[in-house]
Amino acid sequence: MKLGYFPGCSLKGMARAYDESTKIVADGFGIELMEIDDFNCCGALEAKGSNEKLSYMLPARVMDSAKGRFHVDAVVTPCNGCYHSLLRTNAAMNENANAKSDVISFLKDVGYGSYEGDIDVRHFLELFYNEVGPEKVKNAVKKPLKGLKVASYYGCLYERPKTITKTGYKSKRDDSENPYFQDELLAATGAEVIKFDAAASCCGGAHALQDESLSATLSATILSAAKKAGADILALPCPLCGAALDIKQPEIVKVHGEDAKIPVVYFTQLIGLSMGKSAKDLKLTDPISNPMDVLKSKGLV
Amino acid sequence: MAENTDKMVIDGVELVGIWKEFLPSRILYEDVTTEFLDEVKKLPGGATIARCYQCGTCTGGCTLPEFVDKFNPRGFINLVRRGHYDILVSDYKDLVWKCVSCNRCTHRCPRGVNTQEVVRAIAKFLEDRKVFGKLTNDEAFDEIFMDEVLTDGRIDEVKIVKDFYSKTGRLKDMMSGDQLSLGFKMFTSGRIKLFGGKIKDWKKVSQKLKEELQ
Amino acid sequence: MKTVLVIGGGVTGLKASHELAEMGYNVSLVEKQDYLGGQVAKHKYYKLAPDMRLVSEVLDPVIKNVESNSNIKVHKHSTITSLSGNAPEFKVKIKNSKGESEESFGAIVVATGFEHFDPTVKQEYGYSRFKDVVTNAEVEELLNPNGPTKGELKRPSDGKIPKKVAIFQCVGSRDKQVGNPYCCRVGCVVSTKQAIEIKEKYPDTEVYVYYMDMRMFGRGWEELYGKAMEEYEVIFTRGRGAEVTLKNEQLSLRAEETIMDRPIQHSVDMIILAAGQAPGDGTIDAAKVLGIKQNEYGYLAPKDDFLSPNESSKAGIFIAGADKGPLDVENCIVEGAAVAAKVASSLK
Amino acid sequence: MSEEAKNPITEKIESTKGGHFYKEIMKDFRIKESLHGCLNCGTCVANCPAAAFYDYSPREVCQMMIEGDEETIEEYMKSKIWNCAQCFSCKYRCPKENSAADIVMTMREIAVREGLAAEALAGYTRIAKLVLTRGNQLAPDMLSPDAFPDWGPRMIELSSKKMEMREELFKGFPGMNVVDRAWAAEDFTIYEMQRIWEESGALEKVGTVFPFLVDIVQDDMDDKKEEMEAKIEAKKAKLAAAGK
Repeated sequence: MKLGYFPGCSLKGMARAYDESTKIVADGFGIELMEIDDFNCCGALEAKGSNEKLSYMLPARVMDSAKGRFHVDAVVTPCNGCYHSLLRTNAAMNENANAKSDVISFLKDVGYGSYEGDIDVRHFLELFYNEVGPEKVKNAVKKPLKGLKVASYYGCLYERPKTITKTGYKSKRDDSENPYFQDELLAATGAEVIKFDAAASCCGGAHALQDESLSATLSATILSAAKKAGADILALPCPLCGAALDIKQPEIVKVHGEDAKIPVVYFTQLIGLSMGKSAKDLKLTDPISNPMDVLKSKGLV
Repeated sequence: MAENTDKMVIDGVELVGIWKEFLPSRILYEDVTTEFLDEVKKLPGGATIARCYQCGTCTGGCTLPEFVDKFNPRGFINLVRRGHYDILVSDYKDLVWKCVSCNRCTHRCPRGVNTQEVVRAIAKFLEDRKVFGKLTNDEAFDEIFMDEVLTDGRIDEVKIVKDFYSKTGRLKDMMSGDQLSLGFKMFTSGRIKLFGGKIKDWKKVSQKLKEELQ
Repeated sequence: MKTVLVIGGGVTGLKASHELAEMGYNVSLVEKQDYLGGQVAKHKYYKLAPDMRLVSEVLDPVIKNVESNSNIKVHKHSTITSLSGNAPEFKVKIKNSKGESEESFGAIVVATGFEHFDPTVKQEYGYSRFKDVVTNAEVEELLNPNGPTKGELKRPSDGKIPKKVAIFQCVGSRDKQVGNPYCCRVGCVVSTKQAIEIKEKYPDTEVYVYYMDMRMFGRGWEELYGKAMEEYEVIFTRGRGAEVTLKNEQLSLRAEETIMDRPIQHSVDMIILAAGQAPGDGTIDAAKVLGIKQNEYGYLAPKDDFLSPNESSKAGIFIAGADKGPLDVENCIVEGAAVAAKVASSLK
Repeated sequence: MSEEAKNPITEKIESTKGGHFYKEIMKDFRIKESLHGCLNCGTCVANCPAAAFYDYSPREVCQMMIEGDEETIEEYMKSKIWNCAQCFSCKYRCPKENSAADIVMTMREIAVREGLAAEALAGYTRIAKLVLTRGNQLAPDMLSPDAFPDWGPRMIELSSKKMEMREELFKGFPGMNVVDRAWAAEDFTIYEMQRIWEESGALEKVGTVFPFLVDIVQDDMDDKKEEMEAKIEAKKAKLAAAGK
């Protein structure tokens, strides 16, 4: 299977660590990712609020490019937001004839191919769980993350809404109400995955700028829930949640106190670490919330 | 309504209570109009609003009621469908915008209402009617974001933040010590890029998309 | 003996007669009116939910099957006056305008059906006080092209097409005050169907349904409810209609919008009362003459609700259809067929 | 009705559900006949004259008693139930033959007993005082511009001539030319009434609602008692003397 890798804007910017660690991990387990290097923004949540058709056209261009120019069988993205936008477009094209014809005529107008809404869209976490799985991760561990207590956080759009993710209908998808893929993968690295009841809550990241106090409250709830549960570190699979929980963390701590202070990393960084990759390559120095201290104290870097 | 809450003493008796109030009627003289419903239906994401049968699954599982009092997606839908525009504006206009798009409502809706997008459409409907009296943060953000997407094809987070702060008149917040040191860290670690990627024929695509947005 | 008496010429009785005749039994069908089809024909039902099928497509074949079958003897304008003997040899006196005659039967099927609840009892709704408050049965007649208005929904007061129509659910059902605490089972779907018919015919007319629960349990009913909301913009308000008054010479209703927790007042041009089902006079008379048990509401009580639903308390007398409790047309036909099978097996 | 023997809703009192107030209410004999489950149809609210003006809903009263949440019940007993006009429209129309008005009646009694009513009834302090001291409920004085500032300038003008108007109106009716009470009851009548208040324990109950008022009134009552009893004694002595 040929996989097209759609990183999305964030991974090329602030979430650079996620991008690079994802590539390292994929490479380490022999997943060949072909980067769709002429991708455009998926439109995130803003496009669908501005113009319905446009919100299908943007992701469709990416998928058309993946299919027509890169000839891949599936598009994989590590970003919850992009995952949502792409799946949403496919769902619309498959269920709504008008949307489909609009998209196709748009692609034709700008001289692109004829994407039909048929490419398989996968989240990197889901793909990694299904194609590699905890067993192989366990076997590949060179430096077990012994003694590291991890809270595994997923974010909203990872398996929601089921109208477009088909959760519960497609066997490969995670459990939407009680996700566990990341838990199992992280447990395989030797880390202790703690029980954490805010795993699928919303971080409010979509309003990180527009409604800072609400967003901070939501994020603080998650961060302090993780800390209260005894976690040393919080792992997640979404750059938007990363922005809300990591980059915004100093501001959150200022308002909501030290309870909300906990290092935040991408799950791929932890898996990479257990594979024996260097903290520098994995960009573990990137997060504002400073995971290096805790990793050092556990003797992991 | 004349409300006399000052206490007074007459005949050695302290007078309190509400027995001298003129009461307005609470009865809604309702003439349901579908005018607003039709309008919301046409907005992006609003089409599924008519499917709602008011079961309350959305509000029951919503992220926000715990944090935002009276946030109620089912209620917003009901007000629009029944044409209670006045109540929507007076009581809820500042709430509809609070939705954080976690999509739990849409995920669980038994009738296939795309609740998150419907709530968004309701917010947009209010915005189109200029009930806020100013540019809302969300509106500003949407505009900046879409402008950036259409022009460059990709998003530069720093540029967006900067534009957002300047558009909402809060540029000086961005110049605070914390923000600057954050920016410095981002920049020195190479996470702020000064150039975007190359996208095939973006000009043409952009042109077409801009036409669509008009 | 291979003769069966079927009492009641509604859809249940017709279906039962036809099935029995096909099996070789001689059937006498007694109907007190001078036409066949029961309430369906009496109120000129027009379309059937949920498929919006024309009633004539269903009723005509059922009647034709009976009238063209030589094994069936139809006694119109007739009633039964007495019963003697026991199964399998009953002697029944049948009375018509010409006089009385006694016949012998091996089995008796009672399919005397229901009657629409008379909403005059619910005085607060002003039925019979306000001309424009009508029942759902009357609306069936209005919507029927062969009806008095040739299919136009004309207001009884001035013959105008109403611009705003309100439909009240649960009139005379789920109501202890009138002694009918049971659900009428068909009101929800009939109202939804009528709302759609009105919207289809007059797209500018607004239709409001005041309900407390929409009990759409039948085949395709829930889907019809969804369709009414999505495609026809019928406005469903959760709150039972409470009273109807006249305000500025217009009908004005009061209800609570229970979802918003507010009382509402609403002026409309016409109010349709979704009157429920009550046991018909025919059912009560038949029970008396035949001496079979009724339940607390007057419907006929089966010997065992689960195990022998079509047998009455008396051996050899069978019951079927809407005389046992509220039922829709579709299931009445099922009942008719079911009772025929039961009769056949008992006469063997 | 056969339900008299057992009502599954009110039987719940036997279970551990609900707090003190809930149990107190459920113990009352009236509840058995006033609550048979609720369809949430809203007929009661649509008919309710109080619901048209206040944030009060008979439907909520029934729901609340079915759910039995102690906190809500307490809140209702303190404020909302006092908006009910006791017109029994809800009972008249309810398809389940419930009677929110009866429930409210019971709740009010218990609220008074349990001392929850003080705030809601505070507005009636003057009336209570007048009843206790003069045997009247209302007096022309009560309708003073001070107490009803929103009644406008005409009110000021009229109330300045109250006495003259009364005298003109009730010429030849002794006892009516007063404005601090509706009419002047006989001293002995007031004395008798006050004895009834005291002996029946009603005064004590009033004290739970208007505690400071009873203190004010008590002195007045004691004076009157002393005075009247002295008079009675004197009369008795006079009668005895005359008899002998």
